Amino acid sequence: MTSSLLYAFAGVALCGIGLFGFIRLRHLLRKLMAFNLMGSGVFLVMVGLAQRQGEPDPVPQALVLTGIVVAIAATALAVVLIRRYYHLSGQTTLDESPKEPSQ
Amino acid sequence: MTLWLMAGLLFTPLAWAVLTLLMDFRKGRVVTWLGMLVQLLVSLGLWAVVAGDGGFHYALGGWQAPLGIELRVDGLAVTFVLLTALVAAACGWHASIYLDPAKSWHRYFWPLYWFLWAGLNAVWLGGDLFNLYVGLELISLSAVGLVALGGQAAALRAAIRYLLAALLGSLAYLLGVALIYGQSGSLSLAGIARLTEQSGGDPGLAFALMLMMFGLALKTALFPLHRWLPPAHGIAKSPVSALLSALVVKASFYIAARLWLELGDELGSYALAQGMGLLGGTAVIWGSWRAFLQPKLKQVVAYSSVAQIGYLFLLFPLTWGASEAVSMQAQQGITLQVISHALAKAAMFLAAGNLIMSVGSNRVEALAGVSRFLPFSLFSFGLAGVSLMGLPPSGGFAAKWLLLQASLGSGQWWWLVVLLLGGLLSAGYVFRIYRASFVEDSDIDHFYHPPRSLEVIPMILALLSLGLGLAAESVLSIMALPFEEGGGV
Amino acid sequence: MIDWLVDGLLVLAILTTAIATLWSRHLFRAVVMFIAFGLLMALAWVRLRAPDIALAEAAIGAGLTGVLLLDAARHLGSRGMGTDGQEDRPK
Amino acid sequence: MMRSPGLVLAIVGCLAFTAGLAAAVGHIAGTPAPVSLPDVVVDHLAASGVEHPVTAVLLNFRSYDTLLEIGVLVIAGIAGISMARTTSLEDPELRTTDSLLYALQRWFVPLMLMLAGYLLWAGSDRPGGAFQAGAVLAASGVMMRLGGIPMEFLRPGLLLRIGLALGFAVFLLVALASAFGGEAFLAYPKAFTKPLIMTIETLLTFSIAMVLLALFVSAPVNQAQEPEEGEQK
Repeated sequence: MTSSLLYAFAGVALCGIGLFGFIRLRHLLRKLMAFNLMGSGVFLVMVGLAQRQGEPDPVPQALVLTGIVVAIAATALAVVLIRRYYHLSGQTTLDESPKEPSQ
Repeated sequence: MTLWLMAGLLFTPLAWAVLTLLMDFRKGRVVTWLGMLVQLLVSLGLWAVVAGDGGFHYALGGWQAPLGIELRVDGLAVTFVLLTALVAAACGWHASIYLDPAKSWHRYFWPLYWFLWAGLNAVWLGGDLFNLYVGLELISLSAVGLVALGGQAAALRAAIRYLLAALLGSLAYLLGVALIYGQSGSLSLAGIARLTEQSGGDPGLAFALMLMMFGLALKTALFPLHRWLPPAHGIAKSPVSALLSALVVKASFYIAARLWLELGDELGSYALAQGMGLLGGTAVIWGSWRAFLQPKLKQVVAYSSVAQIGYLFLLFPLTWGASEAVSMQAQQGITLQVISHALAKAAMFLAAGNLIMSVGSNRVEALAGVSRFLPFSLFSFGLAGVSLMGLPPSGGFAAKWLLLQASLGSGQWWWLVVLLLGGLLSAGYVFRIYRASFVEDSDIDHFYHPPRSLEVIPMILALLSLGLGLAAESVLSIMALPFEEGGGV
Repeated sequence: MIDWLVDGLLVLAILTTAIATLWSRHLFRAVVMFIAFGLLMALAWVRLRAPDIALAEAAIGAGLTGVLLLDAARHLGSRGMGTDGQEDRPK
Repeated sequence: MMRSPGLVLAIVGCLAFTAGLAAAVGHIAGTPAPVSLPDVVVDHLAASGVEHPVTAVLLNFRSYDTLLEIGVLVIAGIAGISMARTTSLEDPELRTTDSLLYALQRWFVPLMLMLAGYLLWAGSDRPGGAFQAGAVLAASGVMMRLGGIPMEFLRPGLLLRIGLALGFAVFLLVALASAFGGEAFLAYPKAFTKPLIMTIETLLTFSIAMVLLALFVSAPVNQAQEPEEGEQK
């Protein structure tokens, strides 16, 4: 077990936490943050697993850079959509009826 | 020659996206017409090249896989490139008349439309797992932008929901890619397929394949992950709905199918294959039933997409562990189903747009009496419906015939139930629209007449979908072409 | 040995801030936690010998996304407490 | 707290997913990768025109990914500004009188611009490059905007759209020219590889910053409706 692998397992945990948040949280900004956490987890798995021998591997590093840019593009677009949606409907969730907070 | 065609195919949509971004809607429309022509000619040229000489690998930047990205230009890919060119051109043509140039935000329709087209081509030709991810994101984000265009609350809601589902799907796919790269050290699909063939199955890779299948099924809106689709496809402008239903959902399915056919034998399992098929079969019945109940016209068509997508997932059980001949039949049937559904569903959404434009309401009851005023669009809708029901001589019939044979050939008779019931149910929701439009006691006597060209486009698509059954042999022949092996160590 | 300690603590801190991001009661605090998470991720990338990603994570992940979300959280919190009351609901 | 069946299902599902993923990672970690891509990258580094392997992968070996990825960014920018209904960026609410922010801005913005320049320049032989530089540039723009500097170029007009697409367009033109001049789409001619990559990176930095800034600016919503340019009131 190398320290890279430790980060890969941290990525696994992040994926789990992020997925749970993504499914259960209803506030859209929180969902978005859960998505970003999950994304970071995937990136950690990608680099940590590929570098398990300890040597840096430029290919997954480049892929993660690309992935980060795609993630910020999606996040920024989502923020624009969510803010405009809130402006028009006054809602911060996708629920049909804005009553009865469960969980 | 091939070099020019490939460069043209990859370059045109991206370049047109930039060009139309700098223009307003009217100028963008004229430029787009030119671009469609170029794209149609290039796609046709590439199709002819592959039909003549067989498929090949195309190394981008001159770097061979696994270092660089290789495109896989084979018969299936160019068939879908050509299908995309046809359907996207039809939808773009329709949009250029349908959309109101006076609304300032419609200028952004064209760049998003071209980016969408670029993403689709990238996916059909993609041979690199990560490149396919970027292509998927290109498609998803431009599709979300198209749904949100106009920015009304309901559209935004549907767009946000769509975006979240698409992002989760892509992330699951990317996680699978991360595992596969960790295991094999390569991103080239051809290379990975060769490696797994040598080393046999591997539980880590099998989990990766499952993750990718989940992500792609979510993006394809497979039951029960379909709930984002009807709002998004229902609320978008009709040409956009047509693009989304006809092409966008097929892109993620196409990747899933490619992965399955390359890696499924080693990494798949009977349970996974049957499970996917079962969900697909449920989607056919559930989607058709929901379509029958929808009060809004476009929701009917959107739920019909959920049902028709279900058929595609029969690919998994029908090819797993099946003999070469049966597997080929299933693949051909699914290919025909993709093509005929793309043509028919685009025709249906465009015709639905015309009908809604004509009566000024999107409710099914509001169609009362429309049969007297807009028989042409209604007729296109019906012809497309014939293909969805799977009646001869439509492409839908040819597809279901092949699937039926494959089911019997592999001894999985239970899929026959799905095929038969699905056809009957789809007849139900198509006739419901017809009945509503033939009601005579309508109190509205004023209908808006859309321009004639708007009515011609869905008719052409519907006729193509209908005629596909007759030309099925020649369309499918290109799939069996020899493919240059090698590439992607 | 000391390396393992650093890595272990860093991973622990990352997971803690991740959980805090999702389940802080106040949206604003959640976003602050998210920014902290981004900075810790940047450190993790340094430890993974990926300085390019570390720079990008600090600038994009923590910096820009953080500002974007802070701005949005302020906006969504400004008109009353939203309609779903995710923040102001007692535990 | 109510325990709904949905919650239980979500917990079980997420735990199963995490456990499966951990098992898969653990299993894969025990096997050596059959292909060692880092070695292949090192072998071809000399032919890539840059000395830093990550930059070589991003802008040469896998440049098609990068091209499409900038496309994704431009799409987000387009979709974002299509939502924008801002009157003017001189939003009085934003004009801060905070002296701390003012001082920060006074000192930080030039520093950040220098940092962006350095990152861009460093990219060819050490960590850094267009993305990081673009992000820093965008961040300094965000600061300037928070400080109330008008930045008229961010109005949703032609200038903004040119700025959004410039880096992408140049990248695309290089790709096309290399296809017609050389062997394949995106295959740079050997002699010009380094200057071409540097040009692309510089313009990408600028465009990435523009997109991110445009998305930041178009996020706030206000009631004002203003016809865009090219339209009469």
